[in-house]
Amino acid sequence: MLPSPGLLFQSVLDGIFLGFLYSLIALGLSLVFGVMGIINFAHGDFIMLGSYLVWILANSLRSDPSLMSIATVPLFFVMGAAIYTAIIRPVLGKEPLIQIAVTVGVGYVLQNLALMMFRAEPRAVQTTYLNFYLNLGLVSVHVAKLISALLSLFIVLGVHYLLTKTWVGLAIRATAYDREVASLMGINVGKVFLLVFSLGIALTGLAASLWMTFGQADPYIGSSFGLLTWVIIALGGLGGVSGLLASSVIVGVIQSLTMTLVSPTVSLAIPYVVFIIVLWFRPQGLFGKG
Amino acid sequence: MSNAVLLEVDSLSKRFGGIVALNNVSLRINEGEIVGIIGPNGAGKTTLVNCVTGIYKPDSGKVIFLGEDITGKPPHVIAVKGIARTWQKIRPFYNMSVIEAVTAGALLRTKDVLRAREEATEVLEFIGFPRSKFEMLGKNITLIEHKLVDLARAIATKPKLLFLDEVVAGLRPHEVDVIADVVKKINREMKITLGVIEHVMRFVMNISDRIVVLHEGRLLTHGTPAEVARDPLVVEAYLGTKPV
Amino acid sequence: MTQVNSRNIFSIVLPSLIVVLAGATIPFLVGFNQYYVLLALQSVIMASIALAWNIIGGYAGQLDLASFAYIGLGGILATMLMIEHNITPWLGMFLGAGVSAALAFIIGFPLFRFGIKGVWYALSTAALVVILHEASIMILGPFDYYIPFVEGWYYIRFRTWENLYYFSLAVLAFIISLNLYISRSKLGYYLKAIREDEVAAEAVGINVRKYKLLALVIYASILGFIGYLYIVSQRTFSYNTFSGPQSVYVAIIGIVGGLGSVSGVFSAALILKIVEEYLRGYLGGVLPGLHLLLFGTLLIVVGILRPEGLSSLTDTLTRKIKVKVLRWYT
Amino acid sequence: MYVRKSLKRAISKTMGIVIGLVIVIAIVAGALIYMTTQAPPTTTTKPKIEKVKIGIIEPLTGRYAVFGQEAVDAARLLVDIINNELGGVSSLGGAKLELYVEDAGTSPDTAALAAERLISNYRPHVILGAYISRLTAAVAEVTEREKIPLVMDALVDWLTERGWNYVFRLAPRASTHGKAAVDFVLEMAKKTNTTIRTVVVLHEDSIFGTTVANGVRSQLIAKGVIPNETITYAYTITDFGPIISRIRELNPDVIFSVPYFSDGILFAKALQASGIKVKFIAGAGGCGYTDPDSIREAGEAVEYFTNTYSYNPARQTQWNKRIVQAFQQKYGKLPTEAAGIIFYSLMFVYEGLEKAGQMFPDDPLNPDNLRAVFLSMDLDDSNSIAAQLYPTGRVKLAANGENLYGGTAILQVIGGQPRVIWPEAEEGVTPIFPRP
Repeated sequence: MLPSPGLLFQSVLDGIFLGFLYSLIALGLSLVFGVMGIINFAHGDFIMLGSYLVWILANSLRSDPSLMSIATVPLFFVMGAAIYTAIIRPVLGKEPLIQIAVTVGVGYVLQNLALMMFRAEPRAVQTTYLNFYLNLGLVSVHVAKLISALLSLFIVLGVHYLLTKTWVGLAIRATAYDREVASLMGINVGKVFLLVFSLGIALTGLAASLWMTFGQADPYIGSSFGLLTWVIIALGGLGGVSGLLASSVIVGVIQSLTMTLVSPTVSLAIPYVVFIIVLWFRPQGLFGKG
Repeated sequence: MSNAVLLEVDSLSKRFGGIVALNNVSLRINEGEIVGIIGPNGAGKTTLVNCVTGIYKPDSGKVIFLGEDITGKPPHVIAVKGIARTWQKIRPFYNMSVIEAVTAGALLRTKDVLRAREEATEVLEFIGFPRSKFEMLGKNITLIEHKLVDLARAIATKPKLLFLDEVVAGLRPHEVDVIADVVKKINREMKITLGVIEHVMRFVMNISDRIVVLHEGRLLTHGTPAEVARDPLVVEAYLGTKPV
Repeated sequence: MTQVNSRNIFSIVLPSLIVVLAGATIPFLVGFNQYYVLLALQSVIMASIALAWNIIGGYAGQLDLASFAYIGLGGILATMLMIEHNITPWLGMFLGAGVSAALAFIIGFPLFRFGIKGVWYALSTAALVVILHEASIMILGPFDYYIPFVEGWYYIRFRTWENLYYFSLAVLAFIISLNLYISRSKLGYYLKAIREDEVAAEAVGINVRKYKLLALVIYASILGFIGYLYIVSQRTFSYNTFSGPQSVYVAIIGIVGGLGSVSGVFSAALILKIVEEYLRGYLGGVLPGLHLLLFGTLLIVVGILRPEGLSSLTDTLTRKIKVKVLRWYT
Repeated sequence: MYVRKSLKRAISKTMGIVIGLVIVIAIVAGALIYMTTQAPPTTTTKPKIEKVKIGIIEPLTGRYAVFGQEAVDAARLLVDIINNELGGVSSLGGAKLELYVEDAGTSPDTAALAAERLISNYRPHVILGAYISRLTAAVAEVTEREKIPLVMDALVDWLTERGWNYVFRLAPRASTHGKAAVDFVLEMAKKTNTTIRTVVVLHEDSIFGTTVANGVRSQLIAKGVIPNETITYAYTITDFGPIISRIRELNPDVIFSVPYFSDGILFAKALQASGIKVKFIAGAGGCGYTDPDSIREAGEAVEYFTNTYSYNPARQTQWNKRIVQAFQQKYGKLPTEAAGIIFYSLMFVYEGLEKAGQMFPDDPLNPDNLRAVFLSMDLDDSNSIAAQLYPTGRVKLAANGENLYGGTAILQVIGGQPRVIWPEAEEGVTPIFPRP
């Protein structure tokens, strides 16, 4: 049967909202990879960790998860710094395979820590102020998703501004472009790396608190984000925030459409098929320069 | 037979975005000679070698080796034809032993690993690499040793033509002399024609039969070391580009 | 003396011979206690998978995360043929190997053609597993088969585990020999050169694309062959056989063991499997996920302190033994 | 060179000798052990039986730990009751039950290892397990070989269709769950003369979810109601948005939903948020919605949802009340079906042992005798505790080990509490249909 325009429109809208959240998740990862060349396979698991933290806080304070970002962001920033100095810095020079191994190790640790502490049951936050739909005739908008989408967009653009308009951003981009030159220019590369990695982790903290407004925490959600986020980065091509946003939305919409119109099973596979094909014919990504 | 043309580069050009790295450069290298290729930074020396050895595809022009057009062929094919090169920035095999690394080169001409290893041993001994360090892993040897291994790896492929890209850069004077002797030996005893890219004048002037001078992607001049040294153009080019 | 060994078959066959003979005694030593035999069987299969990975990951240095794509494809094909058409796995396993090899070629050719390496290679292989997982559901529906009980060598399926164990042991021996052979052959030298520096490898006349593809196809066909053994040791198979986490786990064994070190990877596979089972048996109920937590930590430590992995230990050990044996006779 | 060659030969020769020796010794040793282990079982003279060993293999780690851990809790409680309150197996001279717990992990290979380990260490007389069909199949393979009766608490239909001789299942199979959900909804619809035009079947795509959903669909069709759409998803789903949109589009009167666990909570919350008016959401398959954990996590969202249960915690029989109370005292929560299945399965085993002591006094624990006993038992509330614990109050196993009277209860979340409303509602409770 043919889907109604309403349904199409609705599912595209869902996809876009999802896409913006993806872009927030992907941003931290692509920053770390783009600037430091570090391949963080534990990125998704940090979101998982954040979700549990949000769950504990929100349920004990009986308030909305999105507000918990006030706590999670700084906390994760510090944790990011700690992890950088303890685990990432030692492997900076080493070959990618070793770096991947280490971050995979971190992921394993986080996942099973969560399993040991919270067992396998999923945890959802009771009180959210945002978990309702606004009915706008043709479509209806899930407010929690709308808010998190807007917030994500806002943050992503904010980071974009930071990168392009501020001195720190200049330093970061210079480092990304060429470490030697940057350090010659008197930029403390070590500091930049520390900042970027901590920022990346902090962003996952934020993403987690937005996610928990409508999602839930279980030890394995990390993996559901992990690979997909990489797909988005690959499609976006490194560096450009605009590319990142575009590819996130594309992935979101593809998933949403296939899920509504074809089948949820297909929707899991499609992004990866697209990913591999794009990788073949545009290794620099859909929106990458070159 | 010593002046048969081995390599002929015919009006080769290579652009990177706006920058013209090679501008219609033509030169020839004869069998058996040592040709020094000099020029200030950004003169296009390395780009030239990269185009000849297939790392880059030239935008226009021809590369003819032993009368065969090899323009734009992939590096491994060109290596089979008989052109080898070393690297300005060493490309070491950290997790392979010295002997293994060189054997990998020698295997180009034989399937037999044992033969290849024996050849590798000979090459290493020939260039005077300390036998005691043959079994050492790449990550445990010094810079000059890396340079030697790099060189041995290239020689082991039994090339007719070998490009040395700043082989003595960053070495101490007495080490430079060591390499100089080795290079001469390679040319004389192994009958390998050499293209030597260099900054260190003392070194290149001392070993080369002929010198080719590149400047801003163009061929400035060429001749014997003595001629070139006297050439005002060359002097001006070097002075002109000296950082003030 | 490496020069000499590199020539003779002896140094290639001896280790696998020792493994087989030592392994063959285990069932006797444990008095045919099915629990230990099954544990040995599972360790042997895991070691085989990890050593197959060693060819693409250890020698060629490509972080392949698709091992269970090939195991699943080859294994499920062989098993289906057996269940549906009563075709013997002796044939099915080779067909499985062929199909997996074909898949590897179809995936690998463009990947290497377009120069995809490093993290992007890893990700595409990871994506391959997900795709097969979903694709299999689309084709077969959410399937979950139990291998009907048929016994005998025609099906390589038995009530007790010994026979399957011996069969797998033989396969492992072959894979060990293959690894040792490759590492001493031209292919091995070339793959290692590619792992170390692709550009430099090209420059000494190595057709990087060709040799990477060759390594990938060998690896995939071995896994396609093992697939049936893996499934029959599990007794059941489903779309979950295409397991991303398991594939990552294989790579982890390869890395913890030490890239390209046969002894290292071999012992890593055994140790991890046995530790896992010990923890399941004794702590499983108490602390869920503890063993994986330990693996994670181990992985981090190895990555930071000992990138060469267990091999740094095992290699010195094997060398010591060699030297000892030599002194004995000179 | 020459030296090296001779040397190698030397190595090879001695190596050969050494290895040869090792083998010979090993084989001899092994053979000896083998013979001793293979000594003929001494069943000729009847020994006094002090204890009966009961093994239980459940997933205690990983995704399925939720269920496995509660099942083990239940088993511990029952063994305690049987040994202390019922004084053990009287027909075996008051022999006590002894429980041996093993973790099945999350995959068939760990489950098989668990079974082998349990058997080689303790050789239980009866084994229970292993909740997840894939794990149970792996276990059954082993118990079948060793001729150890396996009482299964996994629900997927095909487990009893394998021609296995020593597997038994009291719990209602997956398709029965589907059927029950449909019967309940249609019955209520008739009672309250609610019209049902559009029906959607929504299920997670594991083999379990699919089997239950098939049960739902076939029963619907049998009753002349054609489901308008079946939506399948993986239980690892993280966002129901698109599916909600689809449902908004279809605007069904009734949704038959087979959740795994976490997806159920996600769906309930998404549906609540969407404000879509669905007359009724009937869960099937026992997982999610009505168990305390789900209610805790989903809160308001699952109010008035129902789910089929392999166990009826509110069944008003003497023993059921007693055991539920004991469970709550010991663990501080209502038993869900993971516990319930173990309740009646283990009690059935106990009553079987009693009967075996009378039927086969010479060799009561012989697997074939036990099988004969299990198949001969015909239990109802009047003559059996197990039956009192069972939703339908009747237990009689067919030749394939399946309970002929398999049936489920249906629970509804009313005021944040799981209440039994079908087949007969617990006192003071009336089913809410349709949802207000």
